[in-house]
Amino acid sequence: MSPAVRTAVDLGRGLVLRNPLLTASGTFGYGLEFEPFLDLARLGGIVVKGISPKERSGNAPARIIETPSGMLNAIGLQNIGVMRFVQEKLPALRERDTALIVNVFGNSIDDYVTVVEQLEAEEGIAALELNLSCPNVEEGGLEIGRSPRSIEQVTHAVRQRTRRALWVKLTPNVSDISETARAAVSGGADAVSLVNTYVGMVIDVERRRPVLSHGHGGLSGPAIRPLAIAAVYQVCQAVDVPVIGIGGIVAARDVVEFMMAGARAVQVGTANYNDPAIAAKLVDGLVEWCAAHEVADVNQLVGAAQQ
Amino acid sequence: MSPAVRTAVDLGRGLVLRNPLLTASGTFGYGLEFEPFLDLARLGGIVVKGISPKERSGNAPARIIETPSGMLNAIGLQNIGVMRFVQEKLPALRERDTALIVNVFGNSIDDYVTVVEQLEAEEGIAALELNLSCPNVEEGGLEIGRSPRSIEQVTHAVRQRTRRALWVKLTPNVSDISETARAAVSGGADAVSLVNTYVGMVIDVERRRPVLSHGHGGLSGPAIRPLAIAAVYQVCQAVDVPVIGIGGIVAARDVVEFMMAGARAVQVGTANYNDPAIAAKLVDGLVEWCAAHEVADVNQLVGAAQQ
Amino acid sequence: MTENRDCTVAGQRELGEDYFLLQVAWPELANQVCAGQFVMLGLPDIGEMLIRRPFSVARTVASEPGRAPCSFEILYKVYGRATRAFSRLRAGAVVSVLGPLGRGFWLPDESEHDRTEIVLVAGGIGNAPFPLLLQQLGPRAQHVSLFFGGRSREDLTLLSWFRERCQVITTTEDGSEGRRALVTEPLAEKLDDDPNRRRVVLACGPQPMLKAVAEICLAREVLCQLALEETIACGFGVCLGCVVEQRHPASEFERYVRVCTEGPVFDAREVIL
Amino acid sequence: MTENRDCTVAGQRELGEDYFLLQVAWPELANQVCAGQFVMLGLPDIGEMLIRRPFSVARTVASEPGRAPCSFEILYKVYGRATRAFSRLRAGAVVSVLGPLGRGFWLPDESEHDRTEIVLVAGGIGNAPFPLLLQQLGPRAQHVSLFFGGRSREDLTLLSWFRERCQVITTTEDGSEGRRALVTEPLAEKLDDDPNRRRVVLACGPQPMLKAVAEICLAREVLCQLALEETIACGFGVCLGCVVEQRHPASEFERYVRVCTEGPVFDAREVIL
Ligand SMILES: Cc1cc2nc3c(=O)[nH]c(=O)nc-3n(C[C@H](O)[C@H](O)[C@H](O)COP(=O)(O)OP(=O)(O)OC[C@H]3O[C@@H](n4cnc5c(N)ncnc54)[C@H](O)[C@@H]3O)c2cc1C
Ligand SMILES: Cc1cc2nc3c(=O)[nH]c(=O)nc-3n(C[C@H](O)[C@H](O)[C@H](O)COP(=O)(O)OP(=O)(O)OC[C@H]3O[C@@H](n4cnc5c(N)ncnc54)[C@H](O)[C@@H]3O)c2cc1C
Ligand SMILES: Cc1cc2nc3c(=O)[nH]c(=O)nc-3n(C[C@H](O)[C@H](O)[C@H](O)COP(=O)(O)O)c2cc1C
Ligand SMILES: Cc1cc2nc3c(=O)[nH]c(=O)nc-3n(C[C@H](O)[C@H](O)[C@H](O)COP(=O)(O)O)c2cc1C
Ligand code: FES
Ligand code: FES
Repeated sequence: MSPAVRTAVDLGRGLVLRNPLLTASGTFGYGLEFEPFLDLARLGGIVVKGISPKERSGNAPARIIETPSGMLNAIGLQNIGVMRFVQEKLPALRERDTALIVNVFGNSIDDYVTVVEQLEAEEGIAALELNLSCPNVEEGGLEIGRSPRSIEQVTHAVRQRTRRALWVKLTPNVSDISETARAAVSGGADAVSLVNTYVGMVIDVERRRPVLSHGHGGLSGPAIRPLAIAAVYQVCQAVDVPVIGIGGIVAARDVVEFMMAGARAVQVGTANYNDPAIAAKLVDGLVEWCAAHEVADVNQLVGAAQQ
Repeated sequence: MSPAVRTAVDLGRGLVLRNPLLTASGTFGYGLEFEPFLDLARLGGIVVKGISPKERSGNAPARIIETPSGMLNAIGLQNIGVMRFVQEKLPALRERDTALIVNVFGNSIDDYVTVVEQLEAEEGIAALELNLSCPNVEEGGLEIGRSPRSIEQVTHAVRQRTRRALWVKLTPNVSDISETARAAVSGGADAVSLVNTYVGMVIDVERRRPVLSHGHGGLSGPAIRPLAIAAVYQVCQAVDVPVIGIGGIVAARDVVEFMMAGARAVQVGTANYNDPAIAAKLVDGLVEWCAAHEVADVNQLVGAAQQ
Repeated sequence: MTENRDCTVAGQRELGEDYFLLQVAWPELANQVCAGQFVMLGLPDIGEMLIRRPFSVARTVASEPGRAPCSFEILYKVYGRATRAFSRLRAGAVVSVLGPLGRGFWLPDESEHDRTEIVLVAGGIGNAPFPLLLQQLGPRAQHVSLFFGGRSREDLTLLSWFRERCQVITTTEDGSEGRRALVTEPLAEKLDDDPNRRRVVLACGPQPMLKAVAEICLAREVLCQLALEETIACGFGVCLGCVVEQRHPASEFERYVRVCTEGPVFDAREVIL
Repeated sequence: MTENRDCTVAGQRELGEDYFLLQVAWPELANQVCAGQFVMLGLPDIGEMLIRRPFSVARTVASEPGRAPCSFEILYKVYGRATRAFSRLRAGAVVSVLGPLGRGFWLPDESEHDRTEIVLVAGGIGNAPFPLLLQQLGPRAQHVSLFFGGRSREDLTLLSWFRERCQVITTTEDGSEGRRALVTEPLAEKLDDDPNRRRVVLACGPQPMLKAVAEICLAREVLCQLALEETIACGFGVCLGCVVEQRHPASEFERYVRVCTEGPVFDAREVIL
């Protein structure tokens, strides 16, 4: 490891992360569960499980199934709700020396506003990430995230109520992700994160029905990485705010690939299950890659593959 | 193999295939190249490489790259053009005892009409498949296949000029594939085939640029199978015409999965490269599966997993 | 303490067709794991296996009798991609292991043991967690009964090992070993035989067997613990993928519990199968 | 005739770090393959390897001297996922093979042989197609010169085998074997030495080496054949993924030619590198 490589990245609105490695919402619990495996202070930041106004019990099982180089899930956004999050998780989390990003979701503009208002007075939150894109819950993020107009409305409504850095997480299940990215920016987003999962389904041919009780689910993992890279590459040409790349990262090479496509930071998701210390290992791997390639500052990677 | 399993499937407009196994356009050449490896008469039919009004030399290399459980390509629709196809390939193809489906593409309505008109007088073509969806060629299929209005227009224009069975092949790179499927049907399609490839990109981190000379390409293979299954499942609920399922088929189990999702027939693509005899093996595998599960007619599988 | 480690394969033995016994070197885990707990097993290259697989710890192994164990064993059946890949591992190979995980069987403490009979029920590869249980019971194991059923004789792996340590009642569906019956048949007879005996039934096996065992026990008010299976992605409680439904949730929010964390062993009264 | 087969691995030998020699049983192929032709090699389970990989046939092997060959060998270097998986194969394993494929080197016929000197140029693993070439030349091989370069001595696999059969001139970048130089240095000297000698240069190796060899030969009007590499998906001409650009296409449509079918060996004058 070369201490000479500068790793800090600026995500706008004054938020500078120690390094570009974040953990993706829903794949890192509330962060504290990973402390036996890694030092949270090694990471650029953590994005916690999506929070809704009220607690939710999620979908009936089965909720997950492996696919070729991927994983399909329909957890149904099970979470403890904003109140318990503030009471039970936040006090410990804000003691940790890492940027805390709270992922927020809802079924309506009101839901988003409710959560954000309840969080606004709390210390120790570096940014909010709006999940407008979850394909799992009926009448949920799905519709909002596919409509540029709705994206702009929700983003704008939240923007009015927070002084914090505001990220909008985009669904890839759209005809033109540049358009939805622009809608988020014009609504006031400081950064966009992409991608969320792709709508998929696996059928149990013996039982003649979808494996997941919910029917369809969201596909993540290395299978979607080429799709996510294309989305990041394209969005970077469409908007001027920082882009956070997500999708199928399992190795330092993948982090470099996302950054060269234009991402200022990345989030690692499904891979956390395979190796709960992977996010910290990727920080080391990124620094080593840069040192070996005589890259003095990770920001030099950002967009390097853009023509 | 049980001869007791009935395999014939009806794809509309009087076109009955011997069995539901087709080969996907662009992955099976002009069919004849596979004769050293399998008997074309074993298949339900073959879909030949996309034909345009004029011959095309395609994109500069590199044109392909492997991805996790998938393959990214940007061939650029290299083909010999409709005239040479009719002169050089069709005479031999029409002698073969299998349904011949000609895949057609163009950059404009005129292009499609030109090809279809030149084919109309020829004997031995069972159906036309319109590729409105190739993500590889600038100003190409891309735009047409993402706009329901354009889909309907092209389909309608071609419908006026052919008495043949007309299939429309849908791109999955849209917000709502049910909507584009309905557009194809209202334009006069007898069946819809889905999915074409997903827009993806791989970056060569050593050379700091996309691996493919074209930049982005189309993702195929098992990585996309869960996405294709979800698309087929959804489209089957939106339209009444037969649906032809495509995406990541490598085993008989996958054929059954697509049929249970609602597909009346399937196309096998990338897997032809790995095993040039796979399409025939899948016919056997499907029949064996049905025999082992006491399914007397493959049509009983169609939509079995639909609620 | 749960840890994530790359471990060396100490050896692998084939137990008849499709069954394998894999020995993994990890002394600390072998010394603290309880019967019914599991590990996540993967290959060190994440590109070869994105999602690891859960396996019960079957047994622990010491280098010499009387010494503390230095490795643990996994007893498994080849089903699909992952188990096929594991079956090719040889001594010296490296696997990635997360463990110990979950809540194992809870046993009557020694003072109560004379008064409580332990009855094990295993269906096929469901015998996997029981060797460790018998090891941990030591000499008390001889009073334990194991009802062990399978399709055929080949499914009853480690049978002679079990016979040396406890009372074994076998059944097979094809009659190739023991009674030709489902394992629940002799189990029900046993429970009816001496209905007032204080007992605890510990069961592991396919879902339909567990369901039948639970019904038999609940009907007779016999305590019953079930080792459940659900698809496991993380194994340590964060993905929320592995839930089962609770019978009497305290609130709507607590409707589901995680097999990997609250289980895999549950009281049969707690869960809806 | 090109065929697709599941074949048995007859054996595998490690040739120093990262280099392997894999022997595959397929008598018919071994008897008809020409130097420079290749096969697609995969695992029988498509789930483990979607896209097979191209490898030159390096050598053929007979069960006894004087007999017809019964198997062929592949000489390869471990780069990534596929080659790592192949390196684990042992005798008895099954691989899926498609071949023989492509157009190999074309040689001056026997009558012309006395007048035409054959010069081989290999960079690193680019030596792979040349053992077969020497086998096919038989006693004529002793007049052949092989310019064989690598980073270091370890890259010059099968060196003593080559030395027994032809004239070998070695270079390494680190000087651990032969001259410390790029292989193109002694090659250029050789060509300049006796400029009127009729020669044909056959080259295989990394792209920059091929480019340099082509320039050296074209500048001196020496015939030169290059074994090219491009990503190969099908290997038999249908995916159109493996093209290179032609120098003088007959029409815009013929701008690209397929490495797997029109190549992998091309006349240096035909292609743009
Ligand atoms: C707590 C627990 C303990 C287990 N202990 C043992 C044991 O000791 N010995 C043994 O042989 N088996 C055990 N299993 C089952 C074992 O995990 C599966 O057989 C294995 O995952 C199959 O993987 P595969 O790739 O070979 O099969 P696949 O082809 O992936 O699937 C075959 C079947 O295995 C099951 N399965 C697949 N992936 C998972 C997963 N991530 N989690 C759970 N189930 C899955 C599914 O039912 C699937 O239909 C246990 C399962 C659980 C939940
Ligand atoms: C006609 C031909 C003959 C060859 N003969 C030999 C030989 O005799 N011995 C030998 O060691 N190598 C040979 N190669 C190269 C060999 O195919 C690659 O080293 C191998 O594919 C690497 O696979 P991998 O999964 O280990 O590496 P990967 O991790 O997939 O990639 C490493 C590099 O290998 C190359 N590569 C990957 N996939 C392919 C593919 N499908 N087709 C072509 N190149 C690919 C790419 O340059 C890539 O950057 C030959 C290539 C060609 C085109
Ligand atoms: C089990 C699971 C749960 C998830 N839950 C959430 C969530 O609550 N909110 C959210 O924005 N994204 C959620 N995601 C999406 C991930 O944050 C990420 O966008 C996606 O998994 C792609 O990244 P990956 O391929 O690295 O996993 C979830 C993903 C998984 C696999
Ligand atoms: C190399 C390549 C070329 C293709 N060319 C065409 C084409 O010309 N026309 C078309 O409609 N689809 C084309 N396709 C898409 C396939 O027909 C198919 O829709 C896609 O590959 C998904 O199926 P698969 O996962 O089984 O490969 C091509 C795919 C590949 C991999
Ligand atoms: S497997 Fe992830 S919570 Fe249980
Ligand atoms: S590799 Fe498919 S055409 Fe050459």
